This record gives sequence, structure tokens and C-alpha cells, in this order.
Amino acid sequence: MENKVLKEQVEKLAALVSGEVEEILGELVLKVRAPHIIETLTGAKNFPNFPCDFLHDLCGLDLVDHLEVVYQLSSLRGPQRLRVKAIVERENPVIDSVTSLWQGANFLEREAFDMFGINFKGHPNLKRIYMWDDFEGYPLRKDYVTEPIEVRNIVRTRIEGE
Amino acid sequence: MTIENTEELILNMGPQHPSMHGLFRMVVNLEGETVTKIEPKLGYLHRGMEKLAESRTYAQFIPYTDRLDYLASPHNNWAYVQTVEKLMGVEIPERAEYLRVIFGELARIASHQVCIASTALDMAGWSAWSYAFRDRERICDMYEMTAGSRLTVNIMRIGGIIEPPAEFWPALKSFLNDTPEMIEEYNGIFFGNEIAQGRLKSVGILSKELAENLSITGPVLRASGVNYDVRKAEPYSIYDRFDFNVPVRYGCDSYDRTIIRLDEIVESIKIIKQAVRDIPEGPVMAKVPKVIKPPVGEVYHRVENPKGELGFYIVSDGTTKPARVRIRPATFINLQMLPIVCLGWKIQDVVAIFATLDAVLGEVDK
Amino acid sequence: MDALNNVFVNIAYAIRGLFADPQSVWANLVMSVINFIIVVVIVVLAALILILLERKVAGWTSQRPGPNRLGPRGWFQTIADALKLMGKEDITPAGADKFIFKVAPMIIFSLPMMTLAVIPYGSGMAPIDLDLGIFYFLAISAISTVAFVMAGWGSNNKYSLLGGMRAVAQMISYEIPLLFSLLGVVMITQSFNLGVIVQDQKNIPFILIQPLAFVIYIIAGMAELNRAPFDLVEADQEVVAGPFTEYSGLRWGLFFLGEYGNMTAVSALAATVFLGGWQGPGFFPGWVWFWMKVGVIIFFIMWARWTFPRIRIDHLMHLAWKVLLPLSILNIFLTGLGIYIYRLVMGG
Amino acid sequence: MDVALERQLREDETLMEKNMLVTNLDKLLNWARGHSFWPVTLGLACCAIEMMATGGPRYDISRFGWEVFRASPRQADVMIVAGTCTRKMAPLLRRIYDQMPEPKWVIAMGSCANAGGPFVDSYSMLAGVDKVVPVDVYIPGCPPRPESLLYGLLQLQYKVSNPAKVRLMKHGK
Repeated sequence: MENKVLKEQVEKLAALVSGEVEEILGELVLKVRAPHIIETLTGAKNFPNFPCDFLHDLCGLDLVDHLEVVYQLSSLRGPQRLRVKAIVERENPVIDSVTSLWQGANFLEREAFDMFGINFKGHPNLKRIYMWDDFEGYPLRKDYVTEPIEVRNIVRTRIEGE
Repeated sequence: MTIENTEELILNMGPQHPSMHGLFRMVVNLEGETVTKIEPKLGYLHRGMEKLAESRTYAQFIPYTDRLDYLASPHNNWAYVQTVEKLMGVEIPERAEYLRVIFGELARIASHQVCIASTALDMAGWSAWSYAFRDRERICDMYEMTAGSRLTVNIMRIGGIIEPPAEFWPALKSFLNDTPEMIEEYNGIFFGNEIAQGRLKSVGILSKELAENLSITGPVLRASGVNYDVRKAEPYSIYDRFDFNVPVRYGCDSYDRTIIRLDEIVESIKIIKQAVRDIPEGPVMAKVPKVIKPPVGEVYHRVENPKGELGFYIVSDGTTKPARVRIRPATFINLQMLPIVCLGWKIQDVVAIFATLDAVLGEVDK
Repeated sequence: MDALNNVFVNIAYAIRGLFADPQSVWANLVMSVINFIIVVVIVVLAALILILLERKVAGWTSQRPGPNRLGPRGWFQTIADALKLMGKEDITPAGADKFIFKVAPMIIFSLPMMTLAVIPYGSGMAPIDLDLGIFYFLAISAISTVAFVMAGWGSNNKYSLLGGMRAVAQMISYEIPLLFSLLGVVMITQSFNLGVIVQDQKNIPFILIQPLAFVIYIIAGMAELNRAPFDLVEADQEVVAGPFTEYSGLRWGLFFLGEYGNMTAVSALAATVFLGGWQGPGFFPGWVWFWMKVGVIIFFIMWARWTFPRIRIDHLMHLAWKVLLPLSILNIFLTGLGIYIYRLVMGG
Repeated sequence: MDVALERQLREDETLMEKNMLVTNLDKLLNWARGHSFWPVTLGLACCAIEMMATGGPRYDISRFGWEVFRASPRQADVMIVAGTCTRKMAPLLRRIYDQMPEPKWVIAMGSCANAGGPFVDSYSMLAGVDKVVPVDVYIPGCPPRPESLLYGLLQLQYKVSNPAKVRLMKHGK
């Protein structure tokens, strides 16, 4: 019942932002293009009866021909769950930051930037979070080749201030 | 007279610092003893788990999950194997579910004990630290009987769990019998202490709205007055069969964030007692194919880790290795409150607030 | 008994007797040197024993055995530690203010020797029988603040600086209640001389007349010593090791010696002023009683250190200025009132 | 190794023991050093919990007099590298090592510190801390049990107290 109402709302939203709705293993997935992401998430956050207002997780995903940013939404007041996927180009991965909607997206977006090189427009402090600042490449992309062990064993020089 | 050209003291705490629970680093701006700005810096323990998962088979990745939140390793195993089971559609036997709950709750107790211990230690309460570690050893013994390892237990399998040996049950029973005394001791030596209360009470207020906005989960969220626990809200495994409360506190301060763990220990003991009472006989492993090859698809599953919600997002491309394993580390996200909440408090409070978050860097940095 | 009681005094007489004129300058000089050596030995021995005792007490409070492998019951442990510290490299950081950096541990180490010199260890056994004993004691122990600041500043380390600043705030604040708590006793005895104060406790130790002052003294004394729960200066978890962060090897060992020497001195003063010093109900010679009383206070201080969490800096200031200081002033007032009434009644 | 070389080595050792003035002092100092390792708190990952457990009531490292975990590397003798050393951490690890005063020793605790452990093929990992600092004792395990850590420290104690024997052992004797 709840799921049905939620599905209707998601479909309505999908029509608004020209996205697609799928159901994978009992969970609603809404796929949109990157420029619509703020619109979509604002819509999901303000669903009338089942607001998906808790950003659970945000992560990047490499599908070889394109990148995706996956948002896991849920709510602290209900069972509703929604997965929003934003399709980002591989060559020029740019998407709007959602830190204005959820402050909690701060570290998560930095992580996605660090691991996939996705550029979050409007992020207050978009720097590498895990790797050191002059690290090259985006490790979680499929085309990233881990350096051979001989290279990795050369100790890098300390960055001033560390 | 006003003094011009004063400078803030920029203090670099960590990564090697006794109160940073491993390799956390933060750059603190100080005005006297008062904090004006904090910048957390992570990644000194980043081991690239998610990348490693892509070159391991599904079963091979289970031991790696142990090393995420190493204080509650059964929970990490549990979250991961459940996600894979969900992807494959495996039903696991009753007894295995009960055993998983028992080990999960034991891990919760052990993890919370370490949290209480390290909070006490960060405030120089040495005795409280050693009391909690003394009791934790008994849980480590129980792990050891079953899995042969004390910390990184690797206890769960895709489709089941290890059957504990016969001597596990008396050990568990005697541990459960001693818990009331244990809780009494923690209360006496740490929570009842005037200085400890003065250090923790009404310090580091994390309001309910801020907590929700920052995606904070777990005991930290519940200490801010939000009654949300995945075990109740979206019962996984067999949590819907047990009668337990979700402890909620409304103080939003460091004290509540710490003592709520003691409340959770009490509830966990309740759950274990019920599980021991109800546990059926039977097999502990489901029929799972030798080569685990989930169908193409993706699944997100979360469990209530002692530190917050631990989520696994697995994308399968139909081969024996996952295409992407995303770990949602609870404390990584919870840490975001640090720069906001600590402002205006003393440097000593920052240490205490950080301790109450119970950050485990293995999970934060992955 | 008497012979045992006076064994050290008699030895001193015997040594003086070796000179043609027992009160000559030369005899006094030799006695001073001997006294000095004795005090140094007391400081070093106290530190060696107390460090082991501390580790044993730490073990006891946290249900561990503590050091027990090296020698009988682990008694050689501190000797090994001390020898090891002597063999360590002595690092002076490049950015340090070298003179201040090197002088600070010496000052810290010299202070307990100066203070312990006026304590009467037994009847007639004060190395220096000073008329202004308490005054001298407090004045000298106040210098340690300077040494802490020197160590904190000289190290050129932010943690050290923070620790040094904390030391100033804390030790100056607690100096005042410490001083005021002793004034009650001085009012009763009408003397600053520690020997006289001990003599006056022949019938009743002052802890029974001045219980409030004793409590204030112990708390303020612990704060003066930077012992937990007031160990903000060298708080491991916040400022790494405070002013000592950059010190290594023997220099750091001197800080250690100084710390434990100071602890002995503060406990010795407490034993002298409040617990009756070497006065005891017999059984043992007076100097044994004295050290037993000192031991009890030291044990209490250690016990508190391993049990209590660390206090916060604003609570620390609150405790000093808003609780201890008014209470100590109240104590002085009550003592004065008591003396007045006593005189009225006794017709003094 | 041939017999002649071995004999020569032994003679060297006896010569040193007999003729060097400082040998006896050295012996005393080595005895002291071996019984008073003060570790620097360098808990990197999972092994740190076992290191803490070693300090806890059950295993109690303080029996041996090694419980004085110093926060400042300046006052420490032993660096117990407990856990995974990543490439981001490696220069800092080296720096902490450099800050320790001589004589100093390093114990690599756990598989990660020994050789990278299960994470060795990850992009951010260093395959063992011996690439950064000279390691005296390797303790295997993931994580090693507290008893293993104590045993490793005892081995280090043996090494420190008997430098001559250890020098000979290095040549396979």
C-alpha cells in the first residue's frame, strides 16, 4: 500500500525531471540526468506523505561508459526508501552538490570526488579526503591501474604541515 | 586597551596523538583554550577496501569486512553476508539466524565497552578503562572458542554461520549472569563520578535537526532524541521476534551519547537472553552453491552497527566478483558533526566529544 | 626506644664531636654538606620508590599485578628505568630556546631539595631549623610555576606552550587556597616554625582541629603537584605531555624526579602540619612515624590519580576561586573565632 | 659459513668482551634497556586494540615494566607499529621514528606492518613498514594475540640484552 503510494509519487516526479523508474529487488530506483539532480532530490525530500528526507548514503559508481552518483534516501519517520541515480558523463563529470539540501553530504561528496573524480559544483570544500593532495588518478574508476608494488613502496615526501 | 595583531594558535592534533583513536587528524584553531575552528583530516588508514573488493570473490571479501569496524567485526560480516544473501535470494536456517543475533549483540556489548573505556581514558579515567577491558576479554574468549580469533572473527558465511562449540554456552551464561554487576561497576566508577559528569553534561550539543541534516545514525542520533533504530524500523534478520526497547535520550550532549551505550548494553543482554531461550536445533548453513555467482543486479542493505548504520551497496555483473562494493561507514558520516559541534568548547571537550562519537578509524577510512 | 628515636641526632653530635669546637664554622659547614647529601638522597630514593609504588597502585586500582618480573616483586624495575634514561640520547630541538630549555629541568629538580630541607623528620631532626619554615616552603614551591613556563616556552612546541600556560593558570590559582589553609594552623601555634608546630601537636594532631583546612590543603596540594584529577599541565590525551613533550633522556628524568620529590615535599608538609609529624603513639621511633604518615598521604594522592577522570579547565578555576578560596577564608575566620572564645573561656 | 670465519667472529666477540673498557657498563645499560621498553603509542589499526588489550588487566604488559606508553616519541624507546601503514601515513611514521631518541627499536606488529597483509595489492598500501623504518622484531598475526606481542617484546629484550649472541645469530650460528 505504502509502496504503491510512494511509487505513484516517484513516477510523478520522474515525469517532471524526465527520469526513469525501475524496481530492483523490491526497491524503487529513479534514474535521472545530472542537471536535474537538485530538482529531483528536492522533490523527493518533499513528497507529501512519504518524504524521503534522510540522505543515507551517497556514492559514485563506474559503469565504464558513464559514471553514476547514487543517492540512498530514506526517512527517520517511515519505511520509505528510494534510490536516486544521477548519470554523469565520464569525460566531464560535473554534478551539482547537494550540500545545500543535506549538510551530511559534505564528506560523502568529497569521497566521491576523491575516488571517481566527480566534480560537485557548489561544494564548500571539495578536496581529496582519503588520498593525499598530490595523488594522481581516481582509484575506484575501472580504468585505474594500481601501481606496481615497487613504485608504491617508495615513500613519498612529506607534505609540509602534516 | 585592545590588543591588536593577536593570532590564533593553530594546533595540529594527530595523526599520532593519544586521543585520536588511531589515525584521525584534526587541525584545531585555538583562542586560548577555546576552539574556534576544526578541520578534520582523514585518510591515514585508507586501505582501499572498495577497490580490493572488486578483485576478490564474494566469499573472499568476508574477512576484509572484519577489518572495517574491528571492534564489532561480527556485525560487519553480518551486514555483508546479508547483502549478498539478499542479492542471491538465499534463505538461511533458523538456528543460524539466532546465532547471528547472539554474536551480533555480543559484538555490540564489546564495542560499547570499548567506547565507554576509551571515553574514560580520554578523560584520564584509567580504572574505568581497565574495568571495561577486563569484561570485554570474556567476549573475546567466546569469539575465540567459536572462530579461533579474538578480534577479527570472520564468523559468518554466505548462507550461515559457524556452530559454536559446547563450552560456548556455559561461558555465555556466566557472562550474562555477571552483567548486572558489571553495569553497576561502570556506573559507579565512571558515570556516577562528579568530575566525569561535569566534563560530559551539556557539552557538545548536537540538536535533533542538525543530527538529521548531517545524516547521523546510531547511538549518536538516538542520544539527540530521535527514536530510530534499524532493528525496529526495518527489522532485518529475526529482530522482530524479540522484545526490546530502543534507548532514546534527549540531552543531546556528550553525557547522553556515552551513557546511551550503557542502556544499549542492557537491551542487548535482554535480546541475547531471549535468543538463548528460543534457539532451535538444526543446521547452521543453508544450501549455497560452491561458487557464489549472484544474478545481475544491485542491492543496498543496512544493519544497526554499534556505531551507527552500516550499509553495503553491492552491484553485481553476474560474475564471481562484485562489480562494485560500496561501504557506508557510519562513523565516517557521524564525524561530520565534529567541526560544527565543537565550536566554542575547550580543547578538552573536543577530545571528549570525539571520544563519544566512538569513531573507529578502520571504518572511517575504509 | 629513646636511642632509636635519637639515632640520627646522636650521629650528628658524634660527627660534630670530631671537631675541636663543635659549633665552629667548619663543623657547621660539614654538617650542612651532610644534610644536603641526605636531602638529595631522600629526593632520589623517594622518586625511585614512588615510581614503582605508583605503578603498583595503578595496577591495584585497575586489577592488574603491576611490575613483578624484575627482581623480587619487581623492585628493580625503577632502577632499570633510571639506568635506561641515563643511557638515552639527549635531544635539544633545533628551534628551542636552548638555555631556558636546559635550565628548566634543573630548577624543577632543585626545588624539592630546597623545600625538604626544612621539614623536621624527627625530634630535632630538621636539616635546617628555620623560623619561617612554612613561609619558606611556600615561597620556594611557588617557583616551580616559573620552571614549567620555561619548559613550555623553551621547547618551541605548541603542546608545550599550551601546557606551560595551563601550568601558570592552575598553579597560581591554587597557591592561594594552599597558603590560606595553612594560616589556620599558624594562628593556633603562633609560629611559622615547623618544629614548633609539631611540638604543639603533642596531644592532638591539627587535622582534628582544622579538618576543613586539611581537606583544602590536600586538594590544593594535588593541584600544585599537577596530579590527576588536576593534571591538565601534562595531560596525555590533550597536550601530549605538556611542557615535557620535547624532553628526552635524563632531562626528562629530572622532571620525573622533581615531580616525585615535590610530591614527597607536599605530603611531608601535610604530615608535619596536620598529622602531627614525628609525634606518634610509641611503638616506633618518631622518624618512622613521620614517614608512615607521609606514605599514607602519598598513597591517597596516587589512588586519586588513577581513579578520577581529569577535571576541565574552567571547572578547575571555578573550584579554586569560588569554592576553595572562600572556604579557606571561612576557615581562617572560624579559627580566629575559636581562638578568641578559647581565650575568653580560659581567661587568656 | 666456513669454520674459519665463524671462529674469527667468535674471537672478535670475546676480544671485545675482554678488552673494551666500556663493556661492563654496556652490559648494565643493555640490561636496563631490555627491561624498560617504553613504547610510543602508535596504534594504527586493528592491532592497536590488541595492543590495548595487552595493557589491560588480563595480559598486563606492566608485569614486565613495559606499560609506560608515552604519547611523546621523545620519551619512548620502542615503536610498536600496530596496524596498517598506508602510503599517506608512511612519511609521518618515519618522522615519529626520527623524533625518538637513540637507542630505539621498532616492532612490526601484525601482517600489515610486516608485509602489507591482506591489503598488499591495494593502491594505497605500503608493503610493510620495513620500507620506512628498520624493524627489529616482526610479529605475525592478523592481529597478533596479546601473548604474541609479549613474546615479541621478550625477543627484543633478548636481542637488546645479548647483542653479541644476536650478532652471531645473524651469521647463522
